[in-house]
Amino acid sequence: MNKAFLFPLVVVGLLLAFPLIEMDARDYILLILFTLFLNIVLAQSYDIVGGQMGYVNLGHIVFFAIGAYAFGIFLNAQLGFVLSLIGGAGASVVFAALISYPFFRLRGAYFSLAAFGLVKLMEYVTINMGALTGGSNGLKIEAGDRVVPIFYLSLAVVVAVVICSWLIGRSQLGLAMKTIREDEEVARDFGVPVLKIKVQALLISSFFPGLMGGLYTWQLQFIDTDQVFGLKIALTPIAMAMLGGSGLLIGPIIGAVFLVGVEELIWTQLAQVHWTVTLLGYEVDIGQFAHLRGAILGLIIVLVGLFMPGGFARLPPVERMLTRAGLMTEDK
Amino acid sequence: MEFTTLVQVIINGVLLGGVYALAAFGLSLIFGVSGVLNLAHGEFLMVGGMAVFLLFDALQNVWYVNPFILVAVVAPLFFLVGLVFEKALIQPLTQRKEHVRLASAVLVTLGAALVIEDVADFASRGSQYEKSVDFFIPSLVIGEIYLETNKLVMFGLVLILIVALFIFLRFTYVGLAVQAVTQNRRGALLVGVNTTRINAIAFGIGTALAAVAGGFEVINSMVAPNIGLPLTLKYLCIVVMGGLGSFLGVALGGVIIGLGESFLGFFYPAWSQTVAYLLLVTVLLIRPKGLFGK
Amino acid sequence: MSAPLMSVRALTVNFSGLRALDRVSFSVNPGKITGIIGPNGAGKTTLFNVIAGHYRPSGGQIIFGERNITGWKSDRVCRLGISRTYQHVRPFLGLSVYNNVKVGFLYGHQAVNWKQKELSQEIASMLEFVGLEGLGEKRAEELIPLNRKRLEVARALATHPRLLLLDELIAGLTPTETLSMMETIRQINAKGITVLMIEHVMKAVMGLSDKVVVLHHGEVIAEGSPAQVAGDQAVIDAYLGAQH
Amino acid sequence: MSTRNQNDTHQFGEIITRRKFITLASAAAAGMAVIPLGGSAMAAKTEIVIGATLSQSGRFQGIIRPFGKLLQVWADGINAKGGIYLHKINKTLPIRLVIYDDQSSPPTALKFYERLAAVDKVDFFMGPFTSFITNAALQAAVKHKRPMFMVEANDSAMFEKPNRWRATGLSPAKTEYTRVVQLLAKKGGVKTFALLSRDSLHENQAMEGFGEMVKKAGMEVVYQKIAPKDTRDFSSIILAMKQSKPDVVFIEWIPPPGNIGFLKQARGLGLNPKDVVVGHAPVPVIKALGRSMENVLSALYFFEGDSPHHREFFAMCKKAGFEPWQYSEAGIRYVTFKRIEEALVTAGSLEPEEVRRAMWQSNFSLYNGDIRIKTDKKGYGTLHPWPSQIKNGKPVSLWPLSKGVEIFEHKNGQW
Repeated sequence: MNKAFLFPLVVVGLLLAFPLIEMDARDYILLILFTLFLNIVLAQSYDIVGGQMGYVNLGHIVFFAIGAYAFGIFLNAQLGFVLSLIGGAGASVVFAALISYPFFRLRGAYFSLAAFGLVKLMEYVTINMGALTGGSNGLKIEAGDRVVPIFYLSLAVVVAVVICSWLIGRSQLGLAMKTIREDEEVARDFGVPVLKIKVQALLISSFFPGLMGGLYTWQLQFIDTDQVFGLKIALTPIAMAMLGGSGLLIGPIIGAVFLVGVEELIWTQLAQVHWTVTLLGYEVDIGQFAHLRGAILGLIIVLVGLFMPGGFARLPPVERMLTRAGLMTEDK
Repeated sequence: MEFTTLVQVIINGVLLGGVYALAAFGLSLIFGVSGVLNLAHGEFLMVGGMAVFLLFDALQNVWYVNPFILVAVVAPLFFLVGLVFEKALIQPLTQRKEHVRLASAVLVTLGAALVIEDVADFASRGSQYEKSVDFFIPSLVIGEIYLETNKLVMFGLVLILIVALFIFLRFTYVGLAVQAVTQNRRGALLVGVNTTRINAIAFGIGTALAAVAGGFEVINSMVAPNIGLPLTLKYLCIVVMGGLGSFLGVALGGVIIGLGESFLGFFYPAWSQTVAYLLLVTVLLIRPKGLFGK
Repeated sequence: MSAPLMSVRALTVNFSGLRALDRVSFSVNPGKITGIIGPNGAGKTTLFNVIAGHYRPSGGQIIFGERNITGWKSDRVCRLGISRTYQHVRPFLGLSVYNNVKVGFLYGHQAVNWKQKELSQEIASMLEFVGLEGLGEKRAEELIPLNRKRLEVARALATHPRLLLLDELIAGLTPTETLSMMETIRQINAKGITVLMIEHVMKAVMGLSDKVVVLHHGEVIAEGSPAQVAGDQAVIDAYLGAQH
Repeated sequence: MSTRNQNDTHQFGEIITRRKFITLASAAAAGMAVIPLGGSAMAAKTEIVIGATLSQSGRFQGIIRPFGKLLQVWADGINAKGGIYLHKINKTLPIRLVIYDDQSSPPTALKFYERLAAVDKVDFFMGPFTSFITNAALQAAVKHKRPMFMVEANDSAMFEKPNRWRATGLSPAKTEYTRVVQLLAKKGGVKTFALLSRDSLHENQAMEGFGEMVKKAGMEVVYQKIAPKDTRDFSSIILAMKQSKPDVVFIEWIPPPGNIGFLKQARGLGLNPKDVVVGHAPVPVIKALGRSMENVLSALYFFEGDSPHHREFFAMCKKAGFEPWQYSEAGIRYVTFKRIEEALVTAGSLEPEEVRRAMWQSNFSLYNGDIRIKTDKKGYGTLHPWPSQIKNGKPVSLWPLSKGVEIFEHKNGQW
């Protein structure tokens, strides 16, 4: 048990100390880490419903978007930062409560698609409610330099979502969610109050993206619907969770670290390299192929879907390594 | 609203809905047979449109080809593309447990969509980002009502394709097998249907239909690398609204959304693009399995 | 003779025009084993699914104890004391054997606040009872078919049922396995749990049941002790008809 | 990608060996990402580092893709003369550019501007494309106190609050089509206008401004609507427009999905106004409509002429591999280059505060004095696009106004 806590504690400790280091690139790294935290929170909270309960919620980003907008609206109404942040998350949970009953009448692909449609629906509703949201003019809040506080706050949300997800995994609620994933009809036959469990899971999973949405607005200070409802933003965290290992606590984290890491470390760097080769008489600059990162990202996602349905974390060697480090939480 | 205006709005909506239904048919066929939501469907539409554009552009100075003929040339190629795509990416998933298959299919087809979009984006660097062919036949004018000839031809082709598809599904062995698999996969397997082959054929047909729709887009409007996912989503709305696997539902869903967009476009254009998603959610909440779902 | 534990009265189920059950009536006596037999397609599994609350019957009533449970949702039926196994076994494949049983304990009956330690002991003894000792940490999908059936029994028993519905538990087992499973059913019954079982294996039904109900084309054509039923002309016709 | 000056080209231009590449890549993978490849010390300045992001992928690549090359052409031109003379430190310093791809996304842009400031230590920021992305990028400028010339961001949302670190060359979005309206008013013969914009910050403001100017000029707006960004079928909008009987139809839509669909369908559905104004008509639009584009009005960020500035601008575009009208926003870039050069020369040093002040005080003229480039109190510039009309598949500029009115022909519904 000690071993299992040691590693995360060390990581969080190092992250806590990092902003204290004096270096030029500090804020740049903090921004990358913020992107990472954002994705971990979205992927991890998605996985509460998507991985533990088996409902592939393609509309998870809506909670984030509602959090982002509600935070901005509350902040501009002079509610103060803390209240606005809580209000943003609250709005997201309320929205989850509103949609939970009707949406959970749907199963499997129908649920996923209706949720996916909800992303676009809410995007247009947001645009057309200009009086509240600023419509396509965007929502703007007071400017300021917030890189460091944002970093700590988002780290706190990451820790919270991971702990929450871990507790759920060990709880009676978590067991019920897993039975729903395995076979909803049988779960019900054995007394699991299916609807109640599903609603609880959705409410929990909507809280964290709501919080993170507020932080995102606070950070970017000027948001529009493209940024918070965009289809790629909607789908990447889900891909991350599946990539790392859906249903495992460590899975979404691995997925997010991997994708954000690949993006930052390899492509940003490779794009700076001018490695010219002569190919069939043409001068080809290899560096420009760094612009194909979207394709390579896609390819990785395809390969995982094809060959590793359990994600990286369930690959036997990785699994052994994680088990040795005590990071492989039970999901049976 | 005057009567002629009403007629014109309805005609616009139906013509639009016909083209929607065409692409959505492909998606519905694929889902019905393989149980896979193909998130790359819109990308095939986009690439199909690009193929028509590239052929048109390359031939333009040699001899002027009617782009509709190019659509007919491109469609069979995309049948093959669909076969290969299915063989390589979808077939390995079919044996998995349902919720795993759903998740894996999302991953695989989404990944494929990203790859296709990004490669198209990258390939557009040397040329133009939006692609559209210059092709126009004067419209038919009856009184105050304008019938765009391009769209009429498209609608006619859509009808022919749909009838052909219907005949194929009703009267050929492969077609009957496709229906059998759609209705009951295990049962079809038990009576000796080669489901692997049927899957591939359904994917081929679906992809070819997407490419045809892409050709229409390039004639009537334009295609660009980033149009794929939003279109996929709209077609998914149509398919799900009609009821997964129901062909009648798709045709009706397409026309309903076409009409909805047409009417709102006339009065409140700002809401016109919301129709599909609003209807999707509303219909599912009232009938959780779509209009014609079983 | 005491009042029946469950009585089914004129139960009718229609599936889009097709009548799957037609005014089925019979009763299950407390503490006994009741068998249901009938040719394929007679509506046996449909009967179970209606009792368990999968679908609402088109007509008729199900009375359990004092209560009319017609149309209850399956989770409520389970908590009231009716539990089941499936013809095609359906354990939670991705969960451990231990957790499969745990679900039954936690959700399957009313208001028991388990202490963690007590619960583990209960689960362990339950696994031992059905013959799965030492397999608790395995995933259900790693079990052989026989053990999957045992797991289903354990999960059903974990809900502390008053009535246990067994759907073709014995079908497909080897003769030795059959004997051991029959023994298990007897032991369950000996604990005071009423059993209602669908079975094709005549030897088992006749050997275990106190009473047998025969379904044919959705109708009850005979009801009585095994010996009575075996001699019933309608039953013989039904089976012969089914075989030809 | 990064573009680099000629001095650097000598180092980087030679083929990097495979091993070197692998070492680089693995070093990067090992977490060295943050350490700049050619770290510039804070000590004695040897070059002027200018940083920017360009949308080289994503939605906006179609409009601004070749500007990376254009930037390089500009920098090379200056460096060929040895660089820019900074009188306060009495040195002539070459320019080095550092450019990243912001993928048409604000958070990505913010991250890269932060990197440009902290890691690449640029002296001067060139802004990205669109207000949303610029606003995100501006945070880095303010925090690190580096002047930012906002190349393409002129929406009022950016200018509500004063901010000393930014200025732009463009006039407010609402006044974007001043000269087009002027031309139409002067030519006469049109009275009623139908306006449509894509639902987004910039397009909406430009359309609103267009409508206001039309009314001020004594003409009438009979249809004004906003259409959602994904609209591909315009049939019903066109029908409604048609019923309002406009003389002029104006569509403001930054592609894609573009205004191609609108124009094609307008042609098919018999919307035949006296004039059609297409706010953005890049090559794909002209190509897609073919002969139907004849006499369609549009706007260009330059006009034909023969001043030294004209000659320089045309030569730069040629070197970058395109004709100016193919990427009309090149004109904005050119003004930007001139403003930056002027600011640096005036400041005479690389002290951010001095460069910033010089950027704001800028006041000189371009194109034979046709535009005076200066900054108003809010930070707006004075650049409006000039009207043009498509003739034989190519925009012909309708400027100066007197000459423009002569060349200008009404479209008269001839598709």
